Amino acid sequence: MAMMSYMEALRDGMRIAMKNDPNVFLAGEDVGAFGGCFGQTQGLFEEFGPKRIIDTPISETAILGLATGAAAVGLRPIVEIMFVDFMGVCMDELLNNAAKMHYMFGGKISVPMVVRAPCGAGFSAAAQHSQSLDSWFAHIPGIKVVAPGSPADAKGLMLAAIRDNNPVIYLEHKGLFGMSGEVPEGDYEVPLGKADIKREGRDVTIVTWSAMVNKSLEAAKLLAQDGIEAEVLDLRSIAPLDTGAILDSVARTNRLVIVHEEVLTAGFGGEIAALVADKGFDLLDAPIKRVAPPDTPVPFSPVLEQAFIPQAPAIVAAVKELF
Amino acid sequence: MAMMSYMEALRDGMRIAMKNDPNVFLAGEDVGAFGGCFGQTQGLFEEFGPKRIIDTPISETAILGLATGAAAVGLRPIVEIMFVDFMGVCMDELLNNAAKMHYMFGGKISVPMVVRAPCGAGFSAAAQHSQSLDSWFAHIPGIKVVAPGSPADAKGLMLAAIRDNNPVIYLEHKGLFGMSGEVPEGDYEVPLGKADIKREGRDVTIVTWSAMVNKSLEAAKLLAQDGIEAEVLDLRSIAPLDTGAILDSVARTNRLVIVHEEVLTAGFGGEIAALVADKGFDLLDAPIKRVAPPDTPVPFSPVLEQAFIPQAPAIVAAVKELF
Amino acid sequence: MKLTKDLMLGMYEKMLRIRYFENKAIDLFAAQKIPGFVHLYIGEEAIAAGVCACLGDQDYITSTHRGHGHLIAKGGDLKMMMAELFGRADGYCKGKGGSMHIADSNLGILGANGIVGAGMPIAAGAAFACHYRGNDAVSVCFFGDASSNRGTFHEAINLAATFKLPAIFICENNLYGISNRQSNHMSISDVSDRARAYGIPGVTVDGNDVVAVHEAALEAVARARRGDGPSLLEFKTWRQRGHFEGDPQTYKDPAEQKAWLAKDPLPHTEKQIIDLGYLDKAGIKALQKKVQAEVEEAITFAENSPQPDPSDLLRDVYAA
Amino acid sequence: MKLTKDLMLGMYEKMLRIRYFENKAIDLFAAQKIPGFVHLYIGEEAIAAGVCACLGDQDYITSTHRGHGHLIAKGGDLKMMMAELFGRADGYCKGKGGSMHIADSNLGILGANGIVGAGMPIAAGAAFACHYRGNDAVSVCFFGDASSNRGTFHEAINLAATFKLPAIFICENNLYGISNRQSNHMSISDVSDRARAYGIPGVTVDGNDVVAVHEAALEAVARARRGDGPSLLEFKTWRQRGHFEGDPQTYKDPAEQKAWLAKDPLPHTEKQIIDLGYLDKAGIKALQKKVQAEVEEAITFAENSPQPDPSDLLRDVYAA
Ligand SMILES: Cc1ncc(C[n+]2csc(CCOP(=O)(O)OP(=O)(O)O)c2C)c(N)n1
Ligand SMILES: Cc1ncc(C[n+]2csc(CCOP(=O)(O)OP(=O)(O)O)c2C)c(N)n1
Ligand SMILES: [Mg+2]
Ligand SMILES: [Mg+2]
Repeated sequence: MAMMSYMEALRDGMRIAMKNDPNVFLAGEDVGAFGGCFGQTQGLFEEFGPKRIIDTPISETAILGLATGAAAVGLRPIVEIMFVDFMGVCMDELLNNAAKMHYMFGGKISVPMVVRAPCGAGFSAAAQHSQSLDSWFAHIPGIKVVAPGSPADAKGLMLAAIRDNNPVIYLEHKGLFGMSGEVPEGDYEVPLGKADIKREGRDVTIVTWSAMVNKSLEAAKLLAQDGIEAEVLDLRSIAPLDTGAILDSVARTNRLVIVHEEVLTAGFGGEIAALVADKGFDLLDAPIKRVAPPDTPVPFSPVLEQAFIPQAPAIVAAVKELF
Repeated sequence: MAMMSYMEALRDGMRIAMKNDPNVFLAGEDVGAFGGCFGQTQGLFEEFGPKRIIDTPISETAILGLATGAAAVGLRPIVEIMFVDFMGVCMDELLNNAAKMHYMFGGKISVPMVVRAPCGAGFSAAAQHSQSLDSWFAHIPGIKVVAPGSPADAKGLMLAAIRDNNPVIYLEHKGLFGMSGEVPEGDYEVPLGKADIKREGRDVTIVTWSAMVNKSLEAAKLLAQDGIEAEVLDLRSIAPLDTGAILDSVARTNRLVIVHEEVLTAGFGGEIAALVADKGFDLLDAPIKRVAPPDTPVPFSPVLEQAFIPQAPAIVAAVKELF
Repeated sequence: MKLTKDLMLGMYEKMLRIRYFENKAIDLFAAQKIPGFVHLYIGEEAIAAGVCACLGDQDYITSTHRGHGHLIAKGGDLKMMMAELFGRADGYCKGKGGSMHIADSNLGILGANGIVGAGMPIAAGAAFACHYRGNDAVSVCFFGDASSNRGTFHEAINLAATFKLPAIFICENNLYGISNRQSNHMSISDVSDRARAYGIPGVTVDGNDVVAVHEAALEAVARARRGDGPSLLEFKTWRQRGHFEGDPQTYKDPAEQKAWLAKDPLPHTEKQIIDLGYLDKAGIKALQKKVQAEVEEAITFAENSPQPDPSDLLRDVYAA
Repeated sequence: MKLTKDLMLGMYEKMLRIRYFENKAIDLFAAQKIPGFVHLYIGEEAIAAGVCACLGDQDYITSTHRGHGHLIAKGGDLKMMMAELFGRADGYCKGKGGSMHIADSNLGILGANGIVGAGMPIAAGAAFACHYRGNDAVSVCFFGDASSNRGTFHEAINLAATFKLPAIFICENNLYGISNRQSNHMSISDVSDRARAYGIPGVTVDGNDVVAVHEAALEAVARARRGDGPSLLEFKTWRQRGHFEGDPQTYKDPAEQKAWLAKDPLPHTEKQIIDLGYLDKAGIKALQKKVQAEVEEAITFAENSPQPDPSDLLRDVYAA
């Protein structure tokens, strides 16, 4: 174990995968000597050189196509889209080709690629540089979607994503880059599609992922002071979804609150609520609550942005409505 | 009242709006003399001429930009994207500009535009020409989303959409183009955000929209034979969502089944289930069921495609699980 | 330059295979044995045949919605293709893809594509892989005149040019995007003029003359294999049929259609072969018979192939 | 051509306003009074000033992430701009937009834009509206060298050229996209070479000489107003600061930076004004003082403007 930041951990995952497999390369805007918009790729250019760490033109459609074409013929690209907000620029390449080629072609071509996309609000980066679009990706059959909420998961999910034989969207939260934590040394994978109980509790299940894991743990502490023991289930992957873990936890707590940073309507919280309202209906002692930002673009003003992002007190309040 | 097809009805809506407002124009690929890929715009070129019925290059990003820029300075564009599957090509223009300009700019610029996009499966058009992406649009604050399921709604929603001061996605289902029904003459609007009870029933609420309305009515007939009276609630708009109508109906029936043509996971059905599992929890006597295609791309083979699309018997089966 | 007998006959046979395959597709679509959309390549065969004669199995192509010709020219199996058009279990994609979505990884065919312009960045990606591996394989991207207005054209060629990738971008200019005349979708007459925007060679060639096509392609492919980067080749041609089967083609001028039918690439190639003394009329007939038979076999194969099982719906969404 | 005194002083004053506004923004960002990203235009002022001097309020512009200069040159209010950079309630966007998202519909400013290349199709749309209305207004689109690699560049210019829309596409070539040198993001040295792909005029001009900029823009704007369609103008310039405030700029060659600082457009313009006898040194100083005072006022206005109320979060999502 070593103390590392979330950013160092995901970089370490990339470094290990690149060392072990010459087919892995990284391409994106300013990922080379500049080290990435937030510093995620610092040092990789020096270590692996311009052949494997590639600065691209500002051409997200070409970047996704580069990954799709290279992966379809056997390489293992990692591409960075500087902000997940920009995925709209290259959504067609993901939706209609990368995600569907394996199926459309009868299973004869596979597309092992990772798309890294920084997401999330909190920096007054405003409406076009602060979004979370998790549920969009989860709605595309043929791809996998991971959203680590801790340094250890950031590294293990990165290694698993790079080695998966399908397109994987790796959602790295800008607000977590500086988070530090214990990270296992060397090579290990966190399996895609396995949730993790970040805090055990008997009274209510909080299902969450990415930056909202910390917010939920913060809320759980506050709740404990009032004698409510919340279980915090970190999905880590939203596709595949660990439905078993969700239902098992609700079976123990009989109460469910879902917390995410995507805007509420048609966010992935709806999918989780629907799952439990069907398969777990008889387990429930209370309504299912969702805590998420309102249906607005992300505002620039820090005052407004803080009102936009779900905070621990709002999670506490939602939980208390269930008792 | 006159008998008209769904396609004639939506065309009639465009024609009336264009006659009454010189700021309304239509642009898209082959919408001119050719009359549109499915014939939707037949006759409009002859009636309004090349100034207002505009054939564009194959440039979906430019088409959405054309609409956004023209709308931002006071025109009322209708643009056609030949298949909703292609929205990935121009999603950025919708997500990051058209939808957000009003908010980002403090309410000082508005963007009154309609994006018409044929959706849906059933023609062996395969994975890139058969999708439904309803929930993606519903997840974008700042736009409205309509999905008519009948000729009368097709016309009234078209007129309301064109006159709305926000970007509106108009999802026209390819499988309904030939559906005929009674359509009021002349100028009328179906308000955005108002659901419609297409069939009354006391035993179960089926919430649906677009092509699944007919499938649900078919299922309701079959259920009636077994003494189950299903209420079929046609949302017509998914954004804004008529939450009141959904909760009122469930308050009467105490049972809910949601039917849509989008793939199940992260489809808009999750949002509806989440709404009721929260605000309507105490109204429910049974789990909430969703009937939707599995999480696969749309297959080409007619045999597989029929297995993909939700059919009446599957709806019947889902309802019966609740009794 | 005088092309060898093997080369000429090889290209001609490919052209025949495409033409006969698609002539049958017309009837089979009309007879509703082929579901969905069918976009025919009839009249443009010289391009696929002339270009793919420069390529080996290690080389890649990306194709379009009008893909039968490219696939057949790159060596695609007629039986599996026809079975796929029928949507049968023995088709290239087990019935999941259809006419617009056929690929063959063993032949470097990265797929027909239903999204106009989507093949361009994918072709750049395959070219990147050749470059990354340091072998001398190349990647060829076919697309139409109207598709050259997609942003993907710009981004993919700029990327390939900047990285000097071994890619060849091939515009099949048949003067229309569905009903939209070139003069109404761009303001230049030669798509090859766009090469200048990337500092790469751009040439315009008669796309109905397989010899001219092949010579232009040879040069571009050699350049790419040398590591000198991409080229943009424009081949002027004509779509003899509608955009898709069922298109009434009211937008076409009958006189122009007639003039282009007179420039049909097949008789033209036959004449070249006879003039070169490679075959006499009888030899041509024999070759035609042979290819006809192949196509008939493919149809029989497709007819006899079972429908997919509904349970296949859930297979192959994810790779293991 | 000899520009009038009013014109020269007007452009110079705009340049001063941009420079002083941004010099203050540097300190205010460092002092954390301005949150978020700040991309400065310092060194490129001659382009916005020279171009916008051809435009009236009825004309439209689309801007970029580096938008302060365009907005000020088009007449943007310094007070409301600074208040917006502060995120305050009296800002142009009531604090919802910030530096990257300022618009002014009364001045035809269709917004700075955080999405590289997104302004291009929007500018084409505004140009279409001018064309549709048959007035002689024009639409000007500013963008950077690296943004010209986005598909939107291709699609928007092709559309504008095909429809002969009154648009002027203005590339501010400062040789970098963030850290990425032009030679590493495209394979040509003059972005104006891309005009050929659309059959429109393309010229490259010194972007640090406001007179040269203005003359080139005048011709393109006149052409657009005449109904002869779009032009592509490339202005070579240099970003004196980092890509955004906080960028260490390790990718720049200090010698090159020094050489470009010597070509700073402001002193150059001052010299032109003095040589033309329009002002003496004292007159220049007086003008500078006046603009300094304006900027100070703007800052005071911003400082005194209230924070938005949290309840504003839910306002203005939809237009009534
Ligand atoms: C992104 C996208 N836009 C539109 C279409 C619909 N479409 C299919 S083919 C076609 C015309 C293509 O014309 P061209 O590129 O000249 O090729 P051709 O059909 O003439 O061979 C169009 C508009 C599509 N499939 N994808
Ligand atoms: C679609 C998109 N891709 C990437 C970015 C991140 N980004 C912002 S500015 C910039 C560089 C733009 O360079 P250029 O167009 O030359 O303009 P300059 O900054 O030099 O003025 C990049 C990559 C973005 N905002 N939008
Ligand atoms: Mg064509
Ligand atoms: Mg630049």
